[in-house]
Amino acid sequence: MSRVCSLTEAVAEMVHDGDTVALEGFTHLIPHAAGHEVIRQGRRDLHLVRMTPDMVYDQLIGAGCATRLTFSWGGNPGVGSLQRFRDAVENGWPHALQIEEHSHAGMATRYAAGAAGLPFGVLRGYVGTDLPQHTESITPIECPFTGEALTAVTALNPDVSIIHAQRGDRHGNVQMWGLLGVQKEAVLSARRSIVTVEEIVDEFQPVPGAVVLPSWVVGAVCEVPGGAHPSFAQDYSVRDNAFYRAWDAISKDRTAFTEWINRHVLGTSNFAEYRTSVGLEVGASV
Amino acid sequence: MSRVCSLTEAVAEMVHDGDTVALEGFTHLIPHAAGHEVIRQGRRDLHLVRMTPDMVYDQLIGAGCATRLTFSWGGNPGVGSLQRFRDAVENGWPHALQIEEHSHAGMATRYAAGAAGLPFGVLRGYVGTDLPQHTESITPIECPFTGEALTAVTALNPDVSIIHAQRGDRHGNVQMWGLLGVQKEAVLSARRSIVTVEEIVDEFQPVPGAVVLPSWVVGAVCEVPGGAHPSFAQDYSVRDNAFYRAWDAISKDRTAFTEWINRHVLGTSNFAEYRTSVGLEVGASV
Amino acid sequence: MSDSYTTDELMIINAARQLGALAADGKPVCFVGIGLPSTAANLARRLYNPPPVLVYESGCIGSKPTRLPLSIGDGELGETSDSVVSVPEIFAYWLQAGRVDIGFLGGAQLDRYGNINSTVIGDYNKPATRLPGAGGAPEIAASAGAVMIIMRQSKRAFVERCDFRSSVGFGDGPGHRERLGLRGGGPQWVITDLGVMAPSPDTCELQMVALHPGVTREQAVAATGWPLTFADAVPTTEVLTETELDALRQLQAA
Amino acid sequence: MSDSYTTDELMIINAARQLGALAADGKPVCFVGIGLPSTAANLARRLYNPPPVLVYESGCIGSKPTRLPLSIGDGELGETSDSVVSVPEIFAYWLQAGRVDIGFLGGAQLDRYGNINSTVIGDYNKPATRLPGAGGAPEIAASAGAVMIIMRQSKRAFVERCDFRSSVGFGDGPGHRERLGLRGGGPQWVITDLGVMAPSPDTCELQMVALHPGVTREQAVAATGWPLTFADAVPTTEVLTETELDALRQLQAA
Repeated sequence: MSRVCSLTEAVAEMVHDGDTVALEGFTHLIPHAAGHEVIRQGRRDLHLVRMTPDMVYDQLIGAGCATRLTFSWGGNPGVGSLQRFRDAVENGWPHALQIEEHSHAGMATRYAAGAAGLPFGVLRGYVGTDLPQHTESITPIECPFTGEALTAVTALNPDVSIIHAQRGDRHGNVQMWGLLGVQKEAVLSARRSIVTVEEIVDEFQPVPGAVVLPSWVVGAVCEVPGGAHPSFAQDYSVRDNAFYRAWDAISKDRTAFTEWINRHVLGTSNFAEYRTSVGLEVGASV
Repeated sequence: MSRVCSLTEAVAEMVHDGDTVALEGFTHLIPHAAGHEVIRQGRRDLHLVRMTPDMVYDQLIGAGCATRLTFSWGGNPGVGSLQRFRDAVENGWPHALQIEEHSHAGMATRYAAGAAGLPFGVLRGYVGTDLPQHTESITPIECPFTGEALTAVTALNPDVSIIHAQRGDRHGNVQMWGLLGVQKEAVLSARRSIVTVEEIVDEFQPVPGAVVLPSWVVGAVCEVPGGAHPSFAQDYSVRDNAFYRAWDAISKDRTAFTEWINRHVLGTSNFAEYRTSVGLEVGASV
Repeated sequence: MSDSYTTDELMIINAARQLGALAADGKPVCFVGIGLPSTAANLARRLYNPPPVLVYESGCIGSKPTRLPLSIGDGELGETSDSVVSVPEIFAYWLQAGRVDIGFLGGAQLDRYGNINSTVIGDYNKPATRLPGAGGAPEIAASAGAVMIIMRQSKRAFVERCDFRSSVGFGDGPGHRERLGLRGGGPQWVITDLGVMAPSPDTCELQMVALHPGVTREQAVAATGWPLTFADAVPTTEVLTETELDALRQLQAA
Repeated sequence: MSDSYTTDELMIINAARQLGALAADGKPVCFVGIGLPSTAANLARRLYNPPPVLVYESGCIGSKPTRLPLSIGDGELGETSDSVVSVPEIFAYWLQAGRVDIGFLGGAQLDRYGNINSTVIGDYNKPATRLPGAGGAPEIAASAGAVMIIMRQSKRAFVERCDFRSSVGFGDGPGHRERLGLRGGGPQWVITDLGVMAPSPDTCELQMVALHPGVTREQAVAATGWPLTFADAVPTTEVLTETELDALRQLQAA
């Protein structure tokens, strides 16, 4: 059964130096607040995992939390490059970042295999590309019935998965809807899990398209309103596209980035303070 | 894009002698009306597939439509045996029935592999049981990364899958909700598909838990109100448990069965007439 | 106490007690089939706090039916669930991944090592009796944390060796589950109309560990198709209480 | 007709025309990425009947956005879809199973055989430029019935051989897709700011099959990193109409 507690407690208890950590979200419901808390608590040597590392991974990488990244597409969607990610890979700043690179289909297959308790998953993928040369978790497999050549990938089983959802209840159940990406699989494949939610309610009302994760497959549920910002939570907030665009300039420069992290993340004690710090309380976007 | 047409036309066009046919439904939404139409049109030599063959498969088998059955559990849920299925397997009446037997997990894996365009699926299953000795579509497979021993099953790709759903629209999209079993996978794994629906509407209203199958993955949509009876369609009808209990006596005796099929199925020209024939219009249950 | 009850009630209430104890021990998640298992699990939900969490193979997670379902896909199950998922998902993400604490099974034959036959009596290709088949049982028996079996005890059903091994208990004996790579713990409790069996820690063979009130060792031996042994201590199960019987009868009348 | 438009508009409208023709030919299902592909597909939805069916890798099936999404997971996409599924499902049940008629791709480098690099410029382990990575492209390129590519034509981008093969076009040439067991048809149209390329039926090499109004063969050769060839007939693409430009500009302003 999950605990309903503060994000500070949940990260302190569940995210350890050296862990494999997946903060998942496919544009929608990205757990930014949780990523900031990981930076704030100074975690180091993390193996970060995500299909689509974007701004919050740029921040984690730039802040020096990660030494390894497993991913399939790392960019600022609709804007351009992830500058901190590039600086780490191209120049080793703040230190070298080892990468394990997949395709989306491969990552999705890996999470699904992890969630299903299988050691590997099978797909029609990667064949003829240069990815298998560089990524050990991809290998050929033959259909035992037809002899057809397919591809196997190892299951993903993060030490901790962290997602953001619309609602939790007092028993620690989680309800989420809209575009849900691989979030369910991320939680079910992980050894531990943290879910930040927009609100904690007494009882869930049914919502079309909603998925409910029962309390007994979730580690901790933490109420963090707006905790996906600048990503969004359908029916609670809209994507702050201006913030994503502004990130490009901040992240391009090491000094500007460091000042931003020091001031807004390390210089605040939680997400509510962060929001005030970046001016969200007064409607500005950065 | 699917056709919206009568069930008579859809079965005439899409179900051929010798086809592999899956009429799926997991207690809820069982396509009884479609099964009757297959009997009515005198299809022969069918390879029937279903996780849980129950009354409608008993009828198809007893009526001589099938020479082969792939399944994982064949019974009258909450009541007892499938008498016609037993008579075919034990005594070859009306003729021999070749069986291919799996577990539920194996069948679900097979449908999912078929829906995903893979030639096989992998599971932790069957190990140590006597099933692999009798079923060729089960074989060991080794994890190419860990060497762990697992089980592979062949994908299922029926020639035709038939399901029942709550709603269709005029474009041939399908909306269904409640317990959905493997119905989505049955349609997506099949070469052709027929969906009978409770009603055809102008536009779908969102329903919590609903799945929508777009027109372009469905073959035909046929309006057959009550077409799951004595199974049910959530929010349209309830399960007719008395009918299931009554089936035991009818099906136990070859003559009683044959008379029942002749009178109510072969002696009627469609499901509406069948309903009148079995007395459903006046509230009786058989 | 009450001495007017059926053997079904006796088995159901004893199974429910065990489920209640397991839920209290942090093992609440119960994968149940229709019939006695579903009735026992639903009774335990009414009698114990924390209650068991019910998972059905039709895809229902956390069902809280207000009346007993006749079938595994009864509408009541879905409508009262925390979550309804597809059948491929319930087997892959929930059962296979090891999220089920207790798998609840029955069968036509049970052998001394807790293996179950629900497929055929007689030869597979020329069966004397064709049974419904394995259904969800093989993977429940393989992957559930532990398995509880409810079966009426008789020489015909409790056999030296199953005609067909549909679901694996301890296979051929000690170490066999491990050699097969099965992750679940296998059968831990067999609730019968005569008492309770459990595997011997040394031999994995099912032995009587409790007898119901008024049942003798001789009756148990006579109803078992292998040379039945008894645990060092064989207590008598608690007499059924009025509270238990009332709750069960209310549930069945709902 | 209009002669005041951007090269983006030129590419988007030419791509939309092709999608409209494919939808009319019974190939409406289009797997689109954000940016020019999404804009072209949405424009085609407004201009043609039957319209293309939009599938996004975020799990949206049959999206009908009223404004252009900035990201693949824009809320507008989900809320206007016929169905929203998980990311594992969109790749397995929809793309991999062969239900997508047209995959729509871009990239940093494109080579003469239609292979795409979206991973690194330079050496993989010491990249001159680290690009975002392959994302959904490898399996779109493998499994979509046909692939349409939109890229601005230049010697730097249209190269003899990609620094990294992220997605396979025709691999090393004729027969290579078949040897690799790829089920989709590979790249059939490359829409550039200079014209349209298609694979030569004999050699699988991309050649110019159309030029935009006012573009010369010399310009095309100069903007291509391999010895560019031309189809037997190289028509000029239709001049953009006011209807097309108005529809596009309204879409972008919405």
